[in-house]
Amino acid sequence: MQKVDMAKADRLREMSGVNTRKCMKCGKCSASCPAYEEMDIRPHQFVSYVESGDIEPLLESKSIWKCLSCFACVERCPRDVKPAKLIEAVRQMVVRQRGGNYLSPNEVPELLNEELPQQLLASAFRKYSK
Amino acid sequence: MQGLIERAKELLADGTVAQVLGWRKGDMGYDPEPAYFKSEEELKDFVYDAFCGANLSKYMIEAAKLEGKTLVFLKPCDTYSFNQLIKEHRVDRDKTYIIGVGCQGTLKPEKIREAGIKGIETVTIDGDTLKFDTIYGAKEMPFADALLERCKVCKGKKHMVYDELIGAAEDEEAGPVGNRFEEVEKLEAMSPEERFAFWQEQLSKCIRCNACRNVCPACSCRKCVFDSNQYDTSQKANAATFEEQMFHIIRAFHVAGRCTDCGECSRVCPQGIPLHLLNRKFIKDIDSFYGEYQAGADTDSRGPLTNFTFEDVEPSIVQTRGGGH
Amino acid sequence: MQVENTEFRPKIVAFCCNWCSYAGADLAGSSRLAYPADVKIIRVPCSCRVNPMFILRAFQRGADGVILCGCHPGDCHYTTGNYYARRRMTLLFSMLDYLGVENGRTRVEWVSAAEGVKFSTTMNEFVAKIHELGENVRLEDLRCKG
Amino acid sequence: MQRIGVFVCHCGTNIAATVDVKRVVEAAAKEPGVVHAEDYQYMCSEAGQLKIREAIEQKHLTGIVVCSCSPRMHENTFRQAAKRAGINPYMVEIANIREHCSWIHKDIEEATEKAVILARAAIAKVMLNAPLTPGTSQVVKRALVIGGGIAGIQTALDIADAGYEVDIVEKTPSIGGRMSQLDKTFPTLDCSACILTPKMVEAAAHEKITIYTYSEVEKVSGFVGDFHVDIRKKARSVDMSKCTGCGVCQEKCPSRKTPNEFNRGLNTRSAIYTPFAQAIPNVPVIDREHCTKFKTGKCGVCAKVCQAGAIDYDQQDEIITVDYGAIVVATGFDTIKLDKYDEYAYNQSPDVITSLELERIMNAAGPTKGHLERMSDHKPPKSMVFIQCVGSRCADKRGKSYCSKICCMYTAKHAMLIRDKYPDVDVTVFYIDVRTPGKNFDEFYRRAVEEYGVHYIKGQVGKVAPQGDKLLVQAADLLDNKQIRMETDMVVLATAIEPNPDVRKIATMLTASIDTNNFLTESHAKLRPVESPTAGIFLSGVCQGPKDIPETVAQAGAAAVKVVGLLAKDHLVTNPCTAKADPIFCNGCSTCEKVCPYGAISYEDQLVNDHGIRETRRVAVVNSALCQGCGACTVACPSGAMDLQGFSNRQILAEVDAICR
Amino acid sequence: MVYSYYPGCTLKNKAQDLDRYARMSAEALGFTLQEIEEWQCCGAVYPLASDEIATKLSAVRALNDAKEKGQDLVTLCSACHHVIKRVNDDMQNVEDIRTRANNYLKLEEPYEGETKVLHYLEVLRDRVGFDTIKEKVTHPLTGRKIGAYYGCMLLRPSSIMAFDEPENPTIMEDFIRALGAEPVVYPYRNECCGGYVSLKDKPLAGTMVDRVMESAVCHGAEELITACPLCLYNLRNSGSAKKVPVTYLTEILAEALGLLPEKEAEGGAEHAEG
Repeated sequence: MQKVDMAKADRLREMSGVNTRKCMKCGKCSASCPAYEEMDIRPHQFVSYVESGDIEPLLESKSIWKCLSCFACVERCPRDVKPAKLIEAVRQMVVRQRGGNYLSPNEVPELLNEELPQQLLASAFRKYSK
Repeated sequence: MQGLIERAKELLADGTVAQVLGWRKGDMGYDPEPAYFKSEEELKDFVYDAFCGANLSKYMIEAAKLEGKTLVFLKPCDTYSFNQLIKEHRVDRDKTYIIGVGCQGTLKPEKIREAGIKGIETVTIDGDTLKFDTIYGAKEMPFADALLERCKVCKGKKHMVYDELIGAAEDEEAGPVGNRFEEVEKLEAMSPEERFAFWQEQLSKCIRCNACRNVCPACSCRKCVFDSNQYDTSQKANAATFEEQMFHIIRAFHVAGRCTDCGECSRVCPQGIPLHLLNRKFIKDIDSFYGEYQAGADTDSRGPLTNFTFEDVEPSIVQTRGGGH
Repeated sequence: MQVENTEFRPKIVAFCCNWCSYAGADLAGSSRLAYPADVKIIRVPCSCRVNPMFILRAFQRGADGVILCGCHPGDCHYTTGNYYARRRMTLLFSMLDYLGVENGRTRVEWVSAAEGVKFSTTMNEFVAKIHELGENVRLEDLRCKG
Repeated sequence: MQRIGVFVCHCGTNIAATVDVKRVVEAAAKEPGVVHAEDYQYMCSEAGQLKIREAIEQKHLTGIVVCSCSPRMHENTFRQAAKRAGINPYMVEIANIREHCSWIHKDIEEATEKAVILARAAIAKVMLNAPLTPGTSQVVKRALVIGGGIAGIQTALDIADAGYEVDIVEKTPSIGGRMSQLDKTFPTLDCSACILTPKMVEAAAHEKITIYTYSEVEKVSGFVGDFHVDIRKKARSVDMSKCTGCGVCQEKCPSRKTPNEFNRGLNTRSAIYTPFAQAIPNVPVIDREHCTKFKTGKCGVCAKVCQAGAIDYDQQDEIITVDYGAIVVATGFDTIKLDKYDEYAYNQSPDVITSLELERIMNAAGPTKGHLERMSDHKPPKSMVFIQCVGSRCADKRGKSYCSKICCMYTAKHAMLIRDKYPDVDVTVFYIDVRTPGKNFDEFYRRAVEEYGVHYIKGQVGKVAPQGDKLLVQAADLLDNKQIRMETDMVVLATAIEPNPDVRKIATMLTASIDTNNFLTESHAKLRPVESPTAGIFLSGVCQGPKDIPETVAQAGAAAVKVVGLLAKDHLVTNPCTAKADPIFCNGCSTCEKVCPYGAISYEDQLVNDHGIRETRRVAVVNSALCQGCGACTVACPSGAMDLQGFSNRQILAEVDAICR
Repeated sequence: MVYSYYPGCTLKNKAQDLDRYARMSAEALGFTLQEIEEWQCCGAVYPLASDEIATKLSAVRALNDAKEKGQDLVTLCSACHHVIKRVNDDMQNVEDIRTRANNYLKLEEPYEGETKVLHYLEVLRDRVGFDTIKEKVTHPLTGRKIGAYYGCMLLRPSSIMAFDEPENPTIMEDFIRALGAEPVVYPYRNECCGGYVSLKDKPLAGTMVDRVMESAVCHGAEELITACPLCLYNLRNSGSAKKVPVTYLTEILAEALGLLPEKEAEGGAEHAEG
């Protein structure tokens, strides 16, 4: 039995500015997504999950760490739904919760290499942690 | 002036005209009034000086119904009104003989009074100075200080229509003097509250004497819409301010695009309401929205309110331009 | 629901041309696109039928906002009517603004017969604007109140 | 003194569910002048109308107000009811308490209050109504059809068969339109040309039909029954009376580099050309933009080879003016430009084509003589992908908000034809929804799947990437929840259709209403689907909305019937709501004349008795046959002398007062 | 012409070449990049959530700095450009963000998106002109087949970035052509390379880089250029497919303008560094 959390769904809609009702389920977001194969819940599903208030699986989904915010789904969506913004909102919801960070400073030294540009660290911290 | 009388006599004598429309001396020397002259005899009371502010164009509507031609003396700015009336088929050019007369600006007697000159017996204009014989002795004041507001921003000394010119300025081609929109701009720069207060104060002075309407050459309707039972607006007592606002807004609207900015409305208002500021606002807007337009400059162009372009500004410009510009 | 007495219920007159905007309002109706009941529509054949006198009269009688809707420029049923209306209203609104009347109380909007959505959003926006401005006191004739 | 009756309609629950009709009746009954007020379930019904009639007769009513649906719906119904009861039909006013009230409000209190106010306004107005009598105007017994596609041809044929003269104006060199470009038609797979060509020939041969090809409507004035239309006959540079249609000029023409519009630019044509073999008229035109003779002055080959001496380089455009009683718009459609959809690589690979281009490729007279091949290397494809809804159903700025309606069916047709003729070609269709309402339509689509083995995958394509000589298609399979990355040889885009862009210009000339998508608006979406709200203008085919061929032909016939109904009348009853000048107030200033779009105002010297003063005055006179009742003059008039009957100053002010009370 | 210039963190550190070549070329082409004082890191990703303000402030400071100088603001790194252009759009169009950002910053005059944000390429295209560049090229890159790699951040969302056609851009190809080389158009030039996931998710980044590389190679590219240090790092270091060298677009610009004597010595054959 799925747990419906409309409050969280509303919060996600508010944070992202996405109107999930505009989706016509054409799947072009998922068709465009370069990280699709790595995702357990797919871009188009984010929209329908939020629409139906089924938030818990999204918060636990690994997809939120896979989305690149490359905006291919946003650019190509025929209904102007902007799934990437919705995924970002879920990610924000997770990292803002205590202990929700996906990247901690302790991990960093071992991930570094000589050529690694600063912006990679900056962007990873932005995306992965509070 | 003598030249004008002589010429009028000639035209009466040779039958070119049946009557002469000009100004007759008043009792005080500063209060001439429009009058018809039918004969040489009557013309001895004819006068033309800086106190002859009255625009005679509108009288020509009635003159068109008289027998024979009428000789009329028009100052440069009066000719705009006359032209506009030709355009509107209200006067009969064929029954009119126009002598364009020169004008150095017309005067406002109230200003003389305000300058403390009272009990005037005679007035003489001596160059830049006004000289008075009063019961209190001789007095004088600068000519310019007694000018009507409208004449401070004279729109030019050129006659738009005439049969002959007498005493016209040599600098006929000289352009307008001063910025006639200065006062409008000052109002526009105020806050809406200030503007509202300003107009509230001004228009509440109105006593609905209809002097503005009666003198206005553009307000030439046979029967005014405010005298019509159609609008339930006919001649109400002035119990609240709106009636005046409505009257003056609609009056200004009805003459928009037709008003030549002759300033007669403000000249005759017994309450001193600056009515020309309403008309000038329309003129300024018309100029800036639809291109410069001077009513009465010709007899055949389309007025701005009977014309349009596909690209005209939208009414929302009033909101978007902000302030009152 | 009992409307509270203290709540400001604006009176709004909407002049709509028969061919485009009135039909647009009909479409808003048949599409059930809500807008506040404060808006009352008067049908006129064309936006060019609207005399500035009508607008001033509405304000005099206590209207808080007056909106004029017509066909889009170029689409007038009578070819050119809305072009004249556009000039007239531009000048009138500018004059009202000059007299110190809040310039949001008057509006012109072009709404086609197919624009039910636009009609509804326009009316919602306009009513919101009038709520912002509050009651019309500057143009109202106190004698006519009651 | 007026005696007014008020009738409040429940419209079933449409009104009564939100408006307390009883209270409206009570409030209306208290209004001055109202002597009768009642409500009824359906005022427009026979029984409802009878109630009105009885009340008029029994209470000696002079005018009535019906509080009901929009006057655009039933004003005429109630006017006729009033007329039957013996009062002037213009003594009727409608308070629109449905579209403008009950349907948009939820709160009963609010809606009822508004309904009462709307009723009051209508009562205030009707109190000032005066009986009006319509005049009559002439009907020119000739119709104009703009556009020579299947819609225009069918409309013209039906009008002509009813015995009326009809002219077709077509801007391209031949009639035939989009249908002539199609190969086969669904769901029967008839050859398009085989069923279209006989119609074209019939139209050309019909004694009542005149066809102006390579011509455009330039200017329209007048009104229903009497339109005046300027038609520009563009210079063909070929004398139609001399040309025998032998085609030698086209063969010999040395400039052959012009993209062939008929084949959607897939190949080229000569500068002197007829668009296709069955063109009507079979007379070529010289495309002056691309003709060497016109560009450089040197050439003249066509004139040399023409034995009939038909080539005329000096021909000029000619403008003719013709009067019509009715005009039908049948301007059709085009596919949208795909520049904004380059994720499908239309501009990057010649093997990505539109469905209309595929029609030409499949057609025996097309650029590949009917062989299915890739435009890049002319090899036959082994695999093909069809992408649905390209630019249709889009909420973004790139495409169209509507469903183009025909794509699902023609894609099934293409898929089926390809699998039939080339069974070794693998065909995959990516769809969002398959929409096949229509007789034998879904069966047709199912046959494509079941009998022909076309793969249908639910999910839109995200990207088409040319890779080597293949096209890499990246899509989602929503039902299997997987991403598909497949190679294919050709991609066909079911491109959205849009009204011909020229239609906006035409709509403006006709003052016909048009929507934001450039579809012409019908007078009523359900009940008057082939009429424009502008009287005398009718709609045929896709200019009104997406349609397939049978629907287009049906609508073309319907438009023709409406035209015939109009032309069959000897006179038209004119709108009596015309302007009228009061000679007492009129200044004769000529201001009103300047804003009248119909030239309906003139001036004459009249003897006027103004409260005892008798004098001759120049006053405005309105020609009521020309006046259409816009009211521009009434506002231009400073003295208020000009007023509009039915929408008089006093009436509108009374409404304003009632609303603001 | 003097432009305010926002280099960003990486250009001051790991991608100094990108910065250096850009400045050198600018001087050669007649414009100056004036680095704004005390700029702070833009954050490298645009904060998408509607309730994030603090993370946008450094961009607003840079924008306001340019506004005060009355200059357009030029950026080079795709990420900085993306962030700053989008924040600027927020400051123009999103009232809530504008008000709150101004409340934080307490500027003398509120910033309302007045500054024009330009990418270095936009300056080359719209202000200098590719034709002018073509004239100033002294060492044309004749015969080289160069693929442009746009990535995602320059182009999307197109409504805000308004940089080029998002699905079929041409600006870098025109740029390559101006330098005398042959541009190679390949469909994956606007697909994401994997960006920040390359830190923790090498396999995913690898898949994506491989797709880009395969597409480029398949269409005949012998080298790639990019504007983004992260893309450059990722394209060079992730994935397992056959690779072609990747350089910054400013490097080939400087080279074509004859500003790299060391390249001349090498005969312009070797570009790859990693």
